Amino acid sequence: MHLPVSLVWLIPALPLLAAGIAALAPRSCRTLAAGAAIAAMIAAFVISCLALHTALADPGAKLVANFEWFDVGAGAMRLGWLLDPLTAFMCVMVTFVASLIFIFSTGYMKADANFKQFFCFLSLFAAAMLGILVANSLLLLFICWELVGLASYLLIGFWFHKPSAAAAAKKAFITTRIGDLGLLLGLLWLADSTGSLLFYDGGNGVLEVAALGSLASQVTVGGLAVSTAIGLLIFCGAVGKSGQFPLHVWLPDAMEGPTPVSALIHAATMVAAGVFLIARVYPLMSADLALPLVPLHALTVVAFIGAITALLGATIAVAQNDIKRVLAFSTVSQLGYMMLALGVGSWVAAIFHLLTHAFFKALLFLGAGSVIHAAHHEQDIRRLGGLRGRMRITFATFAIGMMALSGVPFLFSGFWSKEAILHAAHGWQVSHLPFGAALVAVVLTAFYMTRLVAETFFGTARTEETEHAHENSAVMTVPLILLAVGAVALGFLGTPAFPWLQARLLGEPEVHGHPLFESAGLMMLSIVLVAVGLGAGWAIYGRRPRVALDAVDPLAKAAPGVIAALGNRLGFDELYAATLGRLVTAGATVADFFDRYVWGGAVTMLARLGEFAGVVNRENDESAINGGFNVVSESFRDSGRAYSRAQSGEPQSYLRFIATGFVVLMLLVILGGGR
Amino acid sequence: MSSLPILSLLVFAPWLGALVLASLGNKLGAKSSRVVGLLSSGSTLGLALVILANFAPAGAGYQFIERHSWISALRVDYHLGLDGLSLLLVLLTGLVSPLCLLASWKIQRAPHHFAALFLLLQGAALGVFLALDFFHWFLFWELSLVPAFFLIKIWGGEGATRAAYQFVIYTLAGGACLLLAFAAIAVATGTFNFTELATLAASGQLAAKLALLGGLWPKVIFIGVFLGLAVKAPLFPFHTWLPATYAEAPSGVSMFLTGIMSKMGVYGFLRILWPLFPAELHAAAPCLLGLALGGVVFGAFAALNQTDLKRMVAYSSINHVSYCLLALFAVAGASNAPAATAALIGALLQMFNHGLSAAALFACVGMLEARSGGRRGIHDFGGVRTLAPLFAGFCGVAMFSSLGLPGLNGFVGEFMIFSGVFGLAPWAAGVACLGLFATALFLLTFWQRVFHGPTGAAVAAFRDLDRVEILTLLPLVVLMVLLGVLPQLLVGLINPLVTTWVSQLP
Amino acid sequence: MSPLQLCLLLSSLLFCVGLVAAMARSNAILVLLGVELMLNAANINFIAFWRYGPNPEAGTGVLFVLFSIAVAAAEAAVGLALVIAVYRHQKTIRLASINRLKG
Amino acid sequence: MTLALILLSVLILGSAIVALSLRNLIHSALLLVACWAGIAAFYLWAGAEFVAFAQGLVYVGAISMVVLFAVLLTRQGTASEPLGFASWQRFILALVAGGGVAGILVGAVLGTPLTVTTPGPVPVLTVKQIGAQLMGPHVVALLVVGILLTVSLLGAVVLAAEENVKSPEDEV
Repeated sequence: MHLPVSLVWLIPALPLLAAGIAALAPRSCRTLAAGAAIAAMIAAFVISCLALHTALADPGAKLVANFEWFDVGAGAMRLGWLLDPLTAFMCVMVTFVASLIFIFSTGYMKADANFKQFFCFLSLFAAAMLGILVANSLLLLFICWELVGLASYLLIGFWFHKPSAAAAAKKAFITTRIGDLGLLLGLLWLADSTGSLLFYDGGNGVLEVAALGSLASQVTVGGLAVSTAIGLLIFCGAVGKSGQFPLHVWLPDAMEGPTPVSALIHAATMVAAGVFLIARVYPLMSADLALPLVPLHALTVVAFIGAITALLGATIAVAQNDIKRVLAFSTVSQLGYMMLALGVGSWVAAIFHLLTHAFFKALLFLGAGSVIHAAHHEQDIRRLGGLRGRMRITFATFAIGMMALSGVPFLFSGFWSKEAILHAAHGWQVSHLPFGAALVAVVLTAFYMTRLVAETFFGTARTEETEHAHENSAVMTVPLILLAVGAVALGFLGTPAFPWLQARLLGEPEVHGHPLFESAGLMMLSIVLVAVGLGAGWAIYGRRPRVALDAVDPLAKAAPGVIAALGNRLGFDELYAATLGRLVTAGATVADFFDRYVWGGAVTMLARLGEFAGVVNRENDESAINGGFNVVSESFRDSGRAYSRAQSGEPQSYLRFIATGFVVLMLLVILGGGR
Repeated sequence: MSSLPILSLLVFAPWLGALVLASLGNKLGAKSSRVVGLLSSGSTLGLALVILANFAPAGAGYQFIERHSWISALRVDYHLGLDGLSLLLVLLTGLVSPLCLLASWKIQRAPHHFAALFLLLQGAALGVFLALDFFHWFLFWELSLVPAFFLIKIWGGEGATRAAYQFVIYTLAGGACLLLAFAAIAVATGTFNFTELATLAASGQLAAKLALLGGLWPKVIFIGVFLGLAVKAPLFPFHTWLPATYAEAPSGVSMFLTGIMSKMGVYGFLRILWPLFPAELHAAAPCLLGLALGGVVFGAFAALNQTDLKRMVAYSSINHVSYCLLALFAVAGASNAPAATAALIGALLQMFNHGLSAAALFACVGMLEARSGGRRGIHDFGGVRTLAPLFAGFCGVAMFSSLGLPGLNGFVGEFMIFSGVFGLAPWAAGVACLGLFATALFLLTFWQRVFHGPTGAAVAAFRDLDRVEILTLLPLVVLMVLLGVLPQLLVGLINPLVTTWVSQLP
Repeated sequence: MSPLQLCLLLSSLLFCVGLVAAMARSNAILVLLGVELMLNAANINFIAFWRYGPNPEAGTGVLFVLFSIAVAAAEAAVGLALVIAVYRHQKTIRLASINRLKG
Repeated sequence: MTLALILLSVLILGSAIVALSLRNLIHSALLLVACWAGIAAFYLWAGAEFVAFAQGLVYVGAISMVVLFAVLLTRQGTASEPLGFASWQRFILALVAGGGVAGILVGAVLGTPLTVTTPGPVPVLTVKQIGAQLMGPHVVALLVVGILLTVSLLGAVVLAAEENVKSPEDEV
């Protein structure tokens, strides 16, 4: 059974419908809202599977269904739907993970008063993300992209009565909007130079040969090809959404939202959008690769940003004490990997890692949620501990997620996808620095994940709440188990020996595997590095678990300054507050000052031209502007008085005026030469 | 619609209502006078819908024309007509005006006089949108000031008297420039008729005739017309009257001022300045583009620094109207047909959309003000969303629409403006992005301070929306979503007109 | 210097004498007399131009002067009557104190 | 011929200046009679006999009498008050303005090249001719002047008449 491409819109439409139902339902209809959301998501999953089936029938084809949105002059603004293996794989992943997260949420959010709203927002979030996936138009993609931003704003700020949550929501929206403005400009430029925003349109789309050729052949400022400039602007959007350096600051704060939201943001929906966007427009990003003379390739920037982010995220994660914050920085780091993969030219590796990461990161976050739920909203790993025995399922699944993320060899999906990225980075001709950074990040990743697990699950319970923690209900554990299965199994879709996933994504009908030993050297290296990370982590945190609540971290004892700086997230927030924040505040103050005093003052000056008045007093805004009008009225009154003084009632003075006037006029005539 | 003078009916029906209210108001009682006011105001919407049903969108010319000789000595005709642009604004007036009256439902002080003055204002605005002869166009234009003045002065806040005087004197000064300029035009050409003048201008004869006046006259006339319109719109830096006026006016009137009256200025730019002075506008375009950008950026940043919510929304209004002007000036300054089409469609959409979203925002601030006993400082509230979730939801939709979130109406217009401006003046689009950023920042700050956070003691007695308030906001919110998803509903009306305009560009 | 110019000079100076009187004197009667002198100066001009003009046979200047004298007579009568009326009300004919039309 | 004109001018201007600068109104009225008589003589000199007679009758005869009556009727108890600063100021301003006008006029007269320089024969204009002109082409003007004179006569009488009948308001 195949899904016609003209029905692809059903995938985002069903969750949207569920969101609508939940929005309109009365507050008390909790079951209806949650049921609608979950049912819609599962239905969307089924349709996505159909779509995948359809797409795999001819992996190389781009199935499109375009339609007109509104008229523009003689033509029209056209949008469209797209179905190819990339879309289909992503849709299946998102709907699957989201379904599980939704189910988990029914347990996690059980006690919340705004339960109904939560499912409304969740459905909207998922719908927007699915919209990004099926869009065949950069404009449609941008629309959904912004809706993702809106939904994330609502969800991060879901507990809006907490000032920190409200602030985090605003920060996320504003930070990503900075990137979005770049994306918007790139979109405008693209529309202006190609006249279209459709990706594929029977030869006229922006990702097709004709448009790419013309974009790459034009040169703009700084000798860049137009395609490079547009690519970089679009990449700005991805940097914002995917939490890349230097706009990564919102992502760790985003864990102010309920944990299922974090899981959704970090795994399936929001941050994945940036990677997906670059993968989607990859033909455009890589259009300048064929040009040898351009000063910069767009993908080079992507690779370096990715590498910096991967290293930065992993480093900061080492010193975080909040369980969700550690995971948040690990997301930053992993997204850096994906960007690195995109930058070095292996977008399929990026998507492969995106898919596997979605599973194990959702697993980790839901596991963390499970812990937090059980421990009465305790998130500080120093105050947890010893949960291994009390929460067996959570521990087992969390450990699987941790090993997948660390890249423990062979069994776990993270190993294979990370391996693909490292392989691609190794083969990159431009520079080996990103490869080096990625290797360091591998060690660090294994290290901080070991620390996280050791602190949380081993040792003894360090607070009373932790003491009384117990395993959660099946609503919350079953999703964990399902995700754990995925976190293991998914890796086998793309092993170097049988890279089925990669081949399908690339649209190749045949799968060409390589024997494992071809890349055995690199693989051995990464296995060793993982082992080093795990071993170090276990040596420092696992062998002698923390006993006291306030015991100093062993690393902090060794290098207090470094750890403190890392714990403070290297001061990026402070830096931005001191620079950008100041700049904006200063801009606002200046604008307001200009408005109140300079423009208002100009009006005043204009008004005072009629009168010779000296002293400017009481210079506040209101009196300045209105004073100006008063002055005008005054001067009218004064001149009126002067005229009335001239009306003396004395005919002789009138006569004198007439005589003088006559003289003056005659003089004018005579001197003017008019005779 | 063969012989029925439907446009005259449209203009004078609100005035008829005003007449009834003014003469019978005391006998009617508060409630029934409110209802009469609402019905007369709603007549515009009804008639506008009738017109919409009979409107031929494919025709770019004027329709439903009424033309009668009036003052033959001056060659002044009573001349009404309607094209896509006018229809758009008439629809907007029909939608927003009754809601303004609904938002003023709780006014206790002489409600019949309030409604009568408001209806006068509404009729004058409709007259401006439909008149095709300068003479009575200007009558309507200036007549709108009189009721506005009294509405602000009598029903406004503490500083209302001062704000009302400032508003009237400032706009009157602009109007005087306009009048003198048109007197000079009439001397040079002997006609007041917009269509005839536009034809003259298109063939280059207008410039030739004005040049006969000699010297600097053509430039002076252009500047006079420009000043009159720029003050009304307002174009930066002629906007200093606006924040105080919008802040002090009662919120129903603020809704009308920002929703409809600011459009009168933009309408004037599109209907008068651009067709009559294409060459001058082209020459001045880089400079004017700078001014419009100044409005976009300064407006947004100045809003960021406001603590009075009404002033903040007022500045956002400057910012949004500047987008329309930005598009127009970009079109006047460069030639690129597809981009010009996009920019003009965007500008027209933005006029309509801003009318909806700004009116909704002012209504929301007015409701906050009504609940807090007149306070509207950004720090006076907190946690309102907990107590009034429905209100928070409606206000949120209005805010995000104003912020240009895709899926709501604001986005389509702004996107088309940006897309057009980028094709005409890329640097301007880049700079204007700063305005988008600051808009998001101050609106979210507004939202965060007022609706989020712990519930403050000051707002503890807040209640959610009552029936009248829901009735006020619901149509706006529904339209925001509807037009965000299906902009073709509006674009279909204006696209042929814009296509014609663009085809006449040099 | 031709006789015509002399005549014109005479009339100009007479006019100015009348003007100065009308402007400077405070007595209303003298002001009126100043005005009369200005009228006379105008009459001198008419006669001079009639006498030295291109077409003296028509007699236009003479006729004009006759009318002018008639009007001057009427003006003097009404003016002096006004002075008397004002005097009766105000008990003065000083112009400086007759300023009730002051704005 | 020219000498006669100059002498006449001196007479006219001198008497006018002295008349208008005297402080005694009776004296100035009498001097003005001399001035008007001089003007009449000028008309005779110019050959307009009829006008000269009219001047003599109207000005020297009638207007001078009216002036004298007015002077006598408005005689103030103390004939004159001291000249204050205000009157001096007014006098100087008047001289300045009048001097300006005189300068302009004299300049205009002297600066204008007049085409007729030699006086022609004295034109003959009999009383009969004047009468024919008045009753012929100028009859309308003559009628209007008649009406004007009648109206002004009535007006002068009404204005100058003593108001014996008091208005009802005054009685209350």
